[in-house]
Amino acid sequence: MDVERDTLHQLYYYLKLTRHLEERITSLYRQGKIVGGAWTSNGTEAISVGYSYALEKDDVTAPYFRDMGVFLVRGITPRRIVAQYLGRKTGVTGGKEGNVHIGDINFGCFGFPSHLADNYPVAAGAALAFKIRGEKRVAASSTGDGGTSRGDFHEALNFASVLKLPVVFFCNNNQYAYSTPLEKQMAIKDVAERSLAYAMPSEIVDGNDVVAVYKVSKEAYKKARAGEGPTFIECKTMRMHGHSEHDAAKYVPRELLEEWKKKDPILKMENYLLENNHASENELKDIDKRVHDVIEDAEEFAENSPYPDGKEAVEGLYATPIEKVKTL
Amino acid sequence: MDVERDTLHQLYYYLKLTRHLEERITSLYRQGKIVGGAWTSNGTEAISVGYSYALEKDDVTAPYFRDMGVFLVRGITPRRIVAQYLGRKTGVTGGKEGNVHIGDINFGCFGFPSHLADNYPVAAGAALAFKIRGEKRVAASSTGDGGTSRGDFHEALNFASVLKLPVVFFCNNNQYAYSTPLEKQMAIKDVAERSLAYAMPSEIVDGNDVVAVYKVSKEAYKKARAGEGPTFIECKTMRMHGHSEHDAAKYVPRELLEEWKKKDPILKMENYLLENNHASENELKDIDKRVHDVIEDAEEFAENSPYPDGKEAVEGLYATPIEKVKTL
Amino acid sequence: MKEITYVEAIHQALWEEMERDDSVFILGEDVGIYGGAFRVTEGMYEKFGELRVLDTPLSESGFTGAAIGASLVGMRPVVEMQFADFISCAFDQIVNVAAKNYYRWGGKTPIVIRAPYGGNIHGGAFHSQCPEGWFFHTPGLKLVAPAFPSDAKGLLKAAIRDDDPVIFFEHKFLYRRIKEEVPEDDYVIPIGEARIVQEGSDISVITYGAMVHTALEASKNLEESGISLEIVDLRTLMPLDKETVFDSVKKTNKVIVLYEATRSGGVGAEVAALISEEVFNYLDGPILRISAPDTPVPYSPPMEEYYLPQVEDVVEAAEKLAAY
Amino acid sequence: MKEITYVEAIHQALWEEMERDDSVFILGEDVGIYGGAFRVTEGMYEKFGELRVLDTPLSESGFTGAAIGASLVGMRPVVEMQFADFISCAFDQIVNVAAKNYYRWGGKTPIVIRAPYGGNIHGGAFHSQCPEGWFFHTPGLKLVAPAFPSDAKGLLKAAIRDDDPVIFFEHKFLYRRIKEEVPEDDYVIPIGEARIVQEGSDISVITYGAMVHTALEASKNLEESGISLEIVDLRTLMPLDKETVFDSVKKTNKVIVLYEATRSGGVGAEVAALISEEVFNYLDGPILRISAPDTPVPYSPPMEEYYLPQVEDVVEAAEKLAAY
Ligand SMILES: Cc1ncc(C[n+]2csc(CCOP(=O)(O)OP(=O)(O)O)c2C)c(N)n1
Ligand SMILES: Cc1ncc(C[n+]2csc(CCOP(=O)(O)OP(=O)(O)O)c2C)c(N)n1
Ligand SMILES: [Mg+2]
Ligand SMILES: [Mg+2]
Repeated sequence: MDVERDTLHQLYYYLKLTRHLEERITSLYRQGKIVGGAWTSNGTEAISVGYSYALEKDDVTAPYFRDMGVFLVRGITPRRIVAQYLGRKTGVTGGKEGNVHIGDINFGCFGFPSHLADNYPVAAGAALAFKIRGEKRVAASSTGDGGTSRGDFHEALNFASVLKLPVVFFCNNNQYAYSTPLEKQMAIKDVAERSLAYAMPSEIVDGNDVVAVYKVSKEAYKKARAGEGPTFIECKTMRMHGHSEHDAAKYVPRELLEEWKKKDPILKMENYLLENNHASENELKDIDKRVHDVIEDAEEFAENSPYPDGKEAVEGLYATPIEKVKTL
Repeated sequence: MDVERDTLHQLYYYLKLTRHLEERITSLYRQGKIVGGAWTSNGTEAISVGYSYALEKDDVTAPYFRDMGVFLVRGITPRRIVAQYLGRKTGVTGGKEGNVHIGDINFGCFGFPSHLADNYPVAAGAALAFKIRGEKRVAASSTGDGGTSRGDFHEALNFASVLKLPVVFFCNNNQYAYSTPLEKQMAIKDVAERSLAYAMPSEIVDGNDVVAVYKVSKEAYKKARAGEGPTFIECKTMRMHGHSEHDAAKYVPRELLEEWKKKDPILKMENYLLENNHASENELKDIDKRVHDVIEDAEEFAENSPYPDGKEAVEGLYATPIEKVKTL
Repeated sequence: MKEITYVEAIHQALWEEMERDDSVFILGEDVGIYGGAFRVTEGMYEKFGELRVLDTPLSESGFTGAAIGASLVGMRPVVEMQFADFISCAFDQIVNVAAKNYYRWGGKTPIVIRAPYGGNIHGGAFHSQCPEGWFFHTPGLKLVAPAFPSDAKGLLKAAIRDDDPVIFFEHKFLYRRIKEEVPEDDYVIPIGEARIVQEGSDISVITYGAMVHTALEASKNLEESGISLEIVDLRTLMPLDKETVFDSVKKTNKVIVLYEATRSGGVGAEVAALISEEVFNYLDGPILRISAPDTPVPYSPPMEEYYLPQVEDVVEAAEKLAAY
Repeated sequence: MKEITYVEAIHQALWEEMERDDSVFILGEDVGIYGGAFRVTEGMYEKFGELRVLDTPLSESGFTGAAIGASLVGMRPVVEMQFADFISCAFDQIVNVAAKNYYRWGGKTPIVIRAPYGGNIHGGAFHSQCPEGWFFHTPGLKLVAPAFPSDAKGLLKAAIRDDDPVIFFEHKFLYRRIKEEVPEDDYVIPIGEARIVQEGSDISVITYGAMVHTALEASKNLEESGISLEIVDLRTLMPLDKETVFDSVKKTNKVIVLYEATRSGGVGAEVAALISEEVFNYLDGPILRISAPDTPVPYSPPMEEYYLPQVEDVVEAAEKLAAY
């Protein structure tokens, strides 16, 4: 599959945007401006960017919390995202939710429920709807290596496979679930082996190679759209920070981090673009500049945004409010 | 593995006891004497009898509802079982529970919670206890083909495999879950393929061959006891009745039943014993007589047993009652 | 109007909604070829096809999650739990995903979960539970629990058309035991409205589900002693129609809360708490509660009878309260 | 006696019980090498080894079920939920297996589930929940929810030694925010006993968990206006110490039920219902409830503040009730 120059530039843009936006969030966290927790997808951005960029506009995603790239690629603006982190009214959820617990149906992004793997059956259900209605749309969902140990993972993959649903499941295998290394999480070598239990085709891809992730996703979506059923895609990568900002991750061997540092997805993409003449130094600089400006703007916007009113807490429980009875 | 003559006779005895006890229960059900539902393991008795007879006294079982053979082999008497079905005080649970929702820790039988596959993690936990305490005991658990689609199945097998626990999981693959045939339950051909997701060794065995089930179980227990970890054993069979007594199972092709009728586990065992001179006609007759007598006695006992007092309903909620506060 | 059973009313509502709106579909264990463990979906597989009457693998969490996902892209799935008891396996998807979607991020989740619940069928601890209390304590859900065929039909239609997740508690004991004339045309009973099923002057009995019929029988038995019960059938549990409850209390000044679920916490406790908080001044006596005790549902008939609220329990409580 | 924090008290209780009894072991996500998300099990992996401080795969239902199985053969497992919110994933095992084992078939299930719960930490809908109400409505469980370090230590020991499944609700907000002198030796606070943490004469505030501290602060603020609060800390939620609650009501004749969980159903509703049923005659006014509203827990600080019961809410309610 040949990937167009423009697409490559966009992939690079979103990689950078994801990295720098999350870095900015981390620094806001350190300044005590983010009242709740903060996680980043640092070092694993190629996964969320690659798989979401390969989707069509009409498709839907049911992401997890290391999927910042998905929200950005789908079109949720950095302004709304930073405002979300700061608990402002202009944030994606108007202050109702924090950090990456985002969802916006207008961009085909389902909300992320903290409970890992909960979004897997939800994605399968969206795919079921597409199948029932005969629409050529697909659903994509992801979770961590740890998330694949949950029952909902099993029930979703089984369901999707029996019904040959147009859904693609991704696993961000960053080798740790909080402090728990892969070998305490599963007895298999590759997470992809999990898919054997469902006779579901699987792929293993270098999760630090955004172009590879993009390509393998695109192929899987194509099959799904053609009625050939679901695919499970394991993206191998490494979590380069602690589980969250307050975790120093002492349990991770330093050498492992050293080794993976060299495989940084942004570095890799930069080299790929330059070496193959897919981009010039200047073009990359321009992109960096754009990223920088967008983030500056987002932070300013968010910091100047108002907090919601306290009593908005009791609004919007029901989509169909019951006139007769005020519950609150 | 050579199986001793006495063991073969016992296997035959329990096969017959299970079959005829359940037939008696069915007839009591038809007479309206059983107030709740009634299920049988008809045609699949070799599984529960085989895997439980291969256990040692100290081992434990976490069965499911087509495991009548387990209760009998472990030593729960037909008297108490029939009384259980009739809701009598002398039943296994004193009337608190009905039918096959039996459990008695004195015989190493955990109660069966209706929720399919719930007992899989429970069995893994008993095995974990054995491992922590360095005891050479094993746990066995079983569920139906349908039960393997549940999340608890996944979480249990993954847990057991990661921790190399001395537990053996059985699947009574009788090709239907209520009205749902295998191909609507899973996309794989053999249920045993599920175990690939856990790097767990598996076996497929003729579930109608009690000696085969016995042998394969014995081997798996041996490995488990030796610290070599869990095994998953798929027992292929066919559900010969409806899901329960009120289900005519019109959704099952008649030819399938015809075909499997010829493979009846009792017929198979009879032929095996006689053809190999492991038993004489007379010996088998004696066993049949014993079975008949035990069941007659059990029914009489049960029918003559008193009902519990209504107010026993509110007794025995807690193992450590709280003196100060009467909750009820 | 034709007399139909409670279960037929549910069947009718489903059928009509499936015909009316292509986005309605049914999923669950054995709902297709078999027509459902309680035959609620009989004939629908043949009529609407296997994708709209979908037999699922045995995976409550999986297919409930799938219903949620389908609803997020515009479908109106109706999930059948084979028994309400098995809803515990889908608990997380219901309370954390479905219930919170709209509040958290505006995700509309118009699913209906049908939960055949309740005892008196000698089903034991795993086929008799009344799990509504768990969901009553979960903001974001709507809960309905009809006692009559006509309400069952109208409320199920309302539930399907509602844009929020609704759990439809249908009482197994009532399925084939009560009949009623039910309009054959399309009608909706609004969610959130209780109904006075019997006017009375001395004591308000606040109840729902199968217990409505227990209350009605008790009321007959009390005619002799001249005690007049006003029976309020909540019909919708969440959101609760406080107005109708309070109006009744203001009129009778005495209250019995009658429910089949276990005693502590749950709907019955809330009804009592609401009354003691908001219309305390109208009370002429303690708020009595009649419920199942705090144990699992026992199997043996004498025990189950002792366990479940009986007509005599209501009669006794009413006499006590009347004399207060 | 040394002053220690609430979280240290829990750590101590666990450590001492692990030393005292070989059958006690800990399992959950990241409890081993990492020492737990809230550092409750710090140092235990090194001391007691990887099998007794067991890092599990990410599978709440699986490891809770495993704890149940281990307990059935004589162990006393202590399960850690990383956040109480994730207990929903183990719901079925808790309510249908653990809670019903003993009643159904005599299976003793001495497990403890530690559930770090509660809000006020800007955790949003999935890291702030108070799920005790679900389990309160589930017969067969015992529930404790200490408000002080000394109670936390004594109750956790009692929970571990108890032969029934106990959910230990430890309030995250209190972990490092309160200190108290706690006996260094072995002691047990019996399950099932409430405690009057402050005697008073005008109004009984029935509460538990972090709200005990809210009540205490409100009480100080009310000194000026001369309103005296009696504060009852339930400590154990199930079984509930009705006697202590009723005695307090009989003394003050006025009641505020204060809880952090959502309003409808649950523990707070039951307390109100019990009082209105059993000591109605002693009441000189409505039973007021102060709680979170019926919504998920919002994230943004002004919203979360509005959502959670505040000291001023208690003051206001007390003034209103005193004037009644
Ligand atoms: C069901 C559930 N249990 C516990 C948690 C708490 N938790 C949040 S992230 C995490 C580790 C996740 O590991 P993994 O799935 O590998 O994703 P990663 O963080 O490595 O991307 C845990 C245990 C959760 N979110 N959901
Ligand atoms: C979690 C759960 N959901 C639904 C049921 C209702 N139910 C009882 S048996 C059954 C079918 C079981 O099929 P299978 O696991 O293949 O066992 P079999 O009956 O064929 O032995 C169903 C759906 C249940 N017991 N547990
Ligand atoms: Mg990971
Ligand atoms: Mg089967």
